[in-house]
Amino acid sequence: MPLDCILLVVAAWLLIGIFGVLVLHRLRLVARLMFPAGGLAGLLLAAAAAWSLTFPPASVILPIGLPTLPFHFRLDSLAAFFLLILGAVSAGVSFFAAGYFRSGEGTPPGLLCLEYHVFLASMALVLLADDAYGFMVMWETMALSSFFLVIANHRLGEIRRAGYLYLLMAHVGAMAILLCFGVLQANTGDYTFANLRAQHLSPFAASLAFLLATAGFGAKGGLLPLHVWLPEAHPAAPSPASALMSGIMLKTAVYGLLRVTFDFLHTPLWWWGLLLLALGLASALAGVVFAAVQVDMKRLLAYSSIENLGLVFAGTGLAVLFAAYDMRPMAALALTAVLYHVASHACFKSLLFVATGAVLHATRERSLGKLGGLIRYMPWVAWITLLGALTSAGLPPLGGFVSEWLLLQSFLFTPGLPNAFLNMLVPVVAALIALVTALAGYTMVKFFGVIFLGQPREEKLSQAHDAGYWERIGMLWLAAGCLVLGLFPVQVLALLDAVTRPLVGASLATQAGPWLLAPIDPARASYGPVLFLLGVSGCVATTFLLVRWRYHGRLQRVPPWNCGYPWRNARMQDTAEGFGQPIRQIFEPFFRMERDLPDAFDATPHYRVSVSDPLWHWLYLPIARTVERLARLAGQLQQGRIAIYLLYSFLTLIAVLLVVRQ
Amino acid sequence: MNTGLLSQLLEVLLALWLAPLLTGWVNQWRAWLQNKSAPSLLQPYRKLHKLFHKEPVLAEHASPFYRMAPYLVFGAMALACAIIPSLSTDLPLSPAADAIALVGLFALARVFLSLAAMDVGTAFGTLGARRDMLIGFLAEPALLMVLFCASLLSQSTSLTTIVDQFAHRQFAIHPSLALAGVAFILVSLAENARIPVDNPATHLELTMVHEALLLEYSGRHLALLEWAASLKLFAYACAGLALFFPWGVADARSPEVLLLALPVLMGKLAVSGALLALLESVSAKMRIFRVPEFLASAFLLAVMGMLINILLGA
Amino acid sequence: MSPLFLVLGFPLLGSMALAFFGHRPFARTLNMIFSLGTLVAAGALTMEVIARGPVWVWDQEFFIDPLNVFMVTLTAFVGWTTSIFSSPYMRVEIAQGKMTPARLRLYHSMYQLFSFTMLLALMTNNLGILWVAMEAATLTTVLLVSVYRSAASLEAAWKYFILCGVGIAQALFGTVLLYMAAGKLVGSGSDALLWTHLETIKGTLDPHIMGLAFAFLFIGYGTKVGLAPLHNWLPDAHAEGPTPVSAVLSGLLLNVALYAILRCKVLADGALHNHLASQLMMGFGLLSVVMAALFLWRQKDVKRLFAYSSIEHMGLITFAFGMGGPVANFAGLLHMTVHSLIKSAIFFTVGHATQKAGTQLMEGIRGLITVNPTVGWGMLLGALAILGLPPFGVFASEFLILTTAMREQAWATPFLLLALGIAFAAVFARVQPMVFGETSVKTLPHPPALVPVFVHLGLGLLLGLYIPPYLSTWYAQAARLLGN
Amino acid sequence: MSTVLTQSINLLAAILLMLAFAMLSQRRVLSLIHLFTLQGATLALSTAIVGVATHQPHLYFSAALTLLLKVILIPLLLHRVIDRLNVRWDVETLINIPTTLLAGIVLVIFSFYLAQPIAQMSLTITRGTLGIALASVLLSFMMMITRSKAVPQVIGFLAMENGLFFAATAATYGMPMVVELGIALDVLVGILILGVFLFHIREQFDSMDIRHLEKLKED
Repeated sequence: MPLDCILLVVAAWLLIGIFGVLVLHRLRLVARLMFPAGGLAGLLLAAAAAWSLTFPPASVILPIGLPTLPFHFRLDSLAAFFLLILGAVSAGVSFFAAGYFRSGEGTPPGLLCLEYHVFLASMALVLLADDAYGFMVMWETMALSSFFLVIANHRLGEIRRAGYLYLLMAHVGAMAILLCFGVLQANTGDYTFANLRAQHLSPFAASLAFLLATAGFGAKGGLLPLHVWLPEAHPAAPSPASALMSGIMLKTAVYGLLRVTFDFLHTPLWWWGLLLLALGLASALAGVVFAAVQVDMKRLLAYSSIENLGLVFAGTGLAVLFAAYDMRPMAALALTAVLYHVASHACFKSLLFVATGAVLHATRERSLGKLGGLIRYMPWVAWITLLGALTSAGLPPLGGFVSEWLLLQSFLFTPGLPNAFLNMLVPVVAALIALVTALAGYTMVKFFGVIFLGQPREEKLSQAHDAGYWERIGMLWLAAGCLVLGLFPVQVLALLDAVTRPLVGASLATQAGPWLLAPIDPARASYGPVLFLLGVSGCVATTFLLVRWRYHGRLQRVPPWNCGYPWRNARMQDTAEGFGQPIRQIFEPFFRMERDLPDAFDATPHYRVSVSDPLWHWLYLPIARTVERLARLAGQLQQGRIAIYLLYSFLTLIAVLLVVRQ
Repeated sequence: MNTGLLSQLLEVLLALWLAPLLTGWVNQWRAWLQNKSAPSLLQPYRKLHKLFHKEPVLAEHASPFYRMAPYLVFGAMALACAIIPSLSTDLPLSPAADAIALVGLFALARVFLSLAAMDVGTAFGTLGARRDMLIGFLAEPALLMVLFCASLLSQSTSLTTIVDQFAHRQFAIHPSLALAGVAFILVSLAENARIPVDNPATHLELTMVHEALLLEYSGRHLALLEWAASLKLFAYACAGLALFFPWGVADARSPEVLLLALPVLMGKLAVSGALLALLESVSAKMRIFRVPEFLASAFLLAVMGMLINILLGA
Repeated sequence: MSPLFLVLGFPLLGSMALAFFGHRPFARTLNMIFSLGTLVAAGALTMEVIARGPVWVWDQEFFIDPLNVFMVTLTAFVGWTTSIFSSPYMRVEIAQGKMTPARLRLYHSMYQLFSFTMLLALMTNNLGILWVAMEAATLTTVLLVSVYRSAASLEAAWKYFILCGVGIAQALFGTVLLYMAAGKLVGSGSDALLWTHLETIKGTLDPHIMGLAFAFLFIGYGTKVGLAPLHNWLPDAHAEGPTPVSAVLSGLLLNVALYAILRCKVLADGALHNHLASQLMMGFGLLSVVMAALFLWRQKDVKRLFAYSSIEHMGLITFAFGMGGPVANFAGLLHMTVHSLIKSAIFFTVGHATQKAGTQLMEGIRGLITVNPTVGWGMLLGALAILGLPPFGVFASEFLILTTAMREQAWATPFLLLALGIAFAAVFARVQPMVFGETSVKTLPHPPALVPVFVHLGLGLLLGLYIPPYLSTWYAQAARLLGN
Repeated sequence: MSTVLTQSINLLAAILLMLAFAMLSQRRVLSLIHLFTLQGATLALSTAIVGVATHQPHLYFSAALTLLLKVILIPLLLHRVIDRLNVRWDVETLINIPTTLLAGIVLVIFSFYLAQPIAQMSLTITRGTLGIALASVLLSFMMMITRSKAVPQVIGFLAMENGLFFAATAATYGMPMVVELGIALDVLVGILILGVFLFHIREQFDSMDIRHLEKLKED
């Protein structure tokens, strides 16, 4: 029943998309009718998914696809959880999009509507797919539709390059996934997930499958070193699309990895967990360090997505580690942390991306160096964004903190592992996670502060307008998600239990009432966000009232002190570059920096610094060069000479005859 | 429960009341150690009172955020003091926030303060915000690691449980805690804007961090922020004392110890305040770019502490 | 009278008629009508085969089974859509002064004759006639490729003629050997070259002779399929001929040549009792895929680019048939179908694009989507489809091929995947700037015929998502005929 | 009687092989055409003899067809072409003829090696001829590789066809009639088209040197 509802929603999305093409250029109709309708469908999807968490898994076979392998769909709790996120978050983004798309965006609005809704539908079907063919079809459709969204504004060469890189990496990743399924089916020739689940592979084959899954899903999830497409593609897309890509699409990678690791492979090995942990932490650290030095607001958020997905993968690694040593409750805790982070990242990252969209529309500016002071012109956007930024920084009492709290808790229990070497890693890993979280705070202060606070760095910023009603609705919905995840972790955990139990076979132990999050035991660790919020707000309110009551509420407004320097202007504020400078200095080995410094006698001094990812130079460019060299060698075989061509035929003939004669 | 509520209330009020005193005490000691004539012990109270009376002067384009931040920072610090078991471990608010949440609370305050400093858009505010966040992103994980050292020993991240265990357990020497203790001192110096990281008594643009953040604040807002800074120092001091010298803290089983706990705490605070002043007097302020190294060593010390904890199986 | 004679009669009649009227304005329509007639007749033939099973006609000289009836339909269909596309294309060519009436007459006449030879090759039961038809197809296409009489087209046609002529000569030698092997059993006479006849006695054919015969046949017809390293004529011929010819070369002729190999492989498998034929096909298929992927990397000319892509796909299909077995054969047939449909659709859009841009060099073709969104989208979707992105049918067949390869020839999968990845990177890097971005192309006076493009793409899409049951049983029957 | 016939077929096969070698090393276009005519005549004769030996009347027809096509029609055409193109006295620069001949000998040995198992089991009177046919096909192939002018290349192509025909008649007593007719038609049309092409090439490139035909390539 919930499955039918969900398939109906998917069909509705597809219909909306097709209808969008029919009214290709009628912007108002598309924006005010199609997108809100898509959003409502998303809400319905979320409701159906939440409802289905209480049902046993249901499946259905549609008579399309390959004749020997029609599309199988199955709705179990893992899929339902991700569908819930998909529905809820996409609803917010769709509402926002209703007010976002304007004319002159390069691609006609109707086409955008089609791409957008096909993207949504394919994501839903990826989560539902229960056979390898259906999964791959949906997976690649998802990549393809989002590719079209990325290059919506295809006139910019930079965007085209981003789109190319994105689709290429997506395709390479998909090949790895396909190979992974090939290993998983263990020569039975049956590619239904039911069969993959039933196979018991040798440790070697299982490891191979796991590695392929890590590569394939890692490429989608921005795992180092396959992350290079992400900071290019996410900023290039229109903001609602970026929001969907960062907020939801990346999560399908997590879904896939969880599906393969916990559902298909029954006995994980400990080093898988270690590998995932290492890769995840590396991505997290690299992501946040790069985020801190970005000067483009959407690139900053894209790198921040790498960081968050890195944390998610690290958590998954920990869950694998626990599962490998058969520490089921611990695995459940780690997995819960992972899923929680997935949910909260989906909320806050979509929120932040749509916020950048609102800023972009109001100012036509993406570069942090040319923004500033927008809180005065766009208060709605600013205050809602603040909530998202604080969540992203992992501050209590919001959603991001809960997941980080759970993650750190699960690390603290790692010393129970029966492997001394792994135990040694715990402090290092926990420290790295703490560092990443703190750096995320740094990045978010930079993000919010430079865009919304201070004085406008450009004249035109004072013309910026606040978001419209649709945009506000969308943003408020997403912000509500951040708040709910932050304040009601106990209730969310109750939902998550239905997801983790089938995967690792254990529930979290005790629950200390509805207001206190205590996944193990209240004496060991507890966190009560509502109480916390009440505490803070109580203190604040009391202080405020006391100050007003005891003293006064007078206020005087004057121009700020100019430090005795009358020619001071808004451009002299600290820039985003400046904000990133300490990070550049401390984490110098991470970057490949090119700097032009002026010398003392320059009449027109210029300072230029460009920071790029050294992985390009270490990994990707050499691969491209190798292929180029091979291609040149191959090209030399074909120099236009007919005699040479005849010689090839002749030699081939001789060779084949020799082979035949043997 | 009643005693719990009582001790909780007592703790908050005590913190609010004692925090400026601790600041004054440290200042006094510093002056003595530097052969200056010391200000009165009550000087901080007078200053706060004066500031509260004054009319705040606000930059004309400052946003509501700017006015909101001092209250929030103050509230956060007050809550921090409330959840650190300084007098008793029987605190009803304590389950709401464990060690990780405490660090999160400090981070929350820091983020708000930094953002507020950026709001006016003068060069100094942003500069201060950047430096403060720089210190923060290294100090916070280090603090967390220090707390984790204790957590590993007590198998809990709940502050009350940790202190409970440390206070009512047979005395044992934990080498990991020694390392963590050193790390904690380094972190506290950085977090509370003390020499060698920052100088609370200077407004020199090349060096100031915390003062740069407050530069545009005045009147009651400044008063709240100053008070919050005192509270922070107080909270750190209490946290350090609770972790490393947990004796004399009351618990639910023996509420009567609460009466004894207060003088014990005052004594411990007096000693640590004097030591802080001594430490500040004997060290020199360092360049801002050496601060990451300073904090990184704190961070590493704390991690080493955890490692030793696991290596020695303690 | 069997519809078979209509299938052959329409194009033959058409070629004669167009030899006289090919330069008239109505010739383009006439061309379409004859092609449509062929398609209708082919449809009728298909109905008959579906209803009554394999059909022998004219003293067993013609033989229709599910394998070739499917290819006959495909050939007739693509032949028809290409004739639709050809009409406005040629109109522009005349307007641009590239085609004179004489050449146009030659073009139209040879187009129909070429259809005739291909259909003859597909439907004949006599391996000798098969050879004759293949050689005739070469001759007609040589004339088609050289129709512009430019230096480059002459060079391409010369190479095509010499290389394919030599290749096809090897095939004749192979046919002679085959005849020799059969003649020892059944005596000489025309029965000895009838495939259905040989098929029944394949187990008793002399393995030595059959080995040699298959080697020659494989090299011979393989040259026409464009298997590396025998492929060198292919990019030149595709690039320098008129685009409709490139479309049918890639979409049909290569298939027909591969069909010839398949028929021979069935016999060789039966006679040799080993996997030699399969191994040869897999080896050359894999080599073609890899080489073509590398060649793709450095292309500048759009038609050469897609010509190499055809080599890649023919390699993949050959590899699939080499693996054999019901699934791989099914996949090979499916891949043949979708490759024909999509590659010809791509060439249709490429034809319009080159006419608009006035050059075949890709750096001169930019931003099609801004000038003519349908052409741009057609090319982009076609390219994505041919690169194996779902939900297009190429993905379905590649999925089946790759999964079968993983099961049976695990060693080959990394090579295949690597080559597919390189091909993706290469082709997409070149197609994307042609489609998107600021434009350099102008609009043309005559609107392009885009219905064929989207019909082909639509069919390709359909085959990726849903293969109708009768089609899949038909494929399955054909796959069974090919054995393992 | 039949041994004489068999021996004469073998003799003609040997002559065919020798002609193939001669063509491989011949520089002059005109001589090449003469050699080709000679090859055609040998082929026609051998076809006729096989017909006599095996009492297969359709081989006479085949022999007549060969005579008409390869001894009269095609050489005539070729003569016309070289006259019109004014290349009658063209001499090609072949490098390293001894090496080419040596390679040719290797090819002959290879062909016999290939044909050996077939010859051993063959029951026909012409058991050795398959190897020779194969050898002459491969030698013509090699000749095409070594030529850089268009006309000699075409002659090489035709010589290869001759080798094939020899294989068809000597090894299998001729193909079915309908096939043979088809092949003959293809060859005829092919040579006509080639002839037309030669003129076009001459027109375009002012030369018959196919080294001008190297513009289409990968770079």
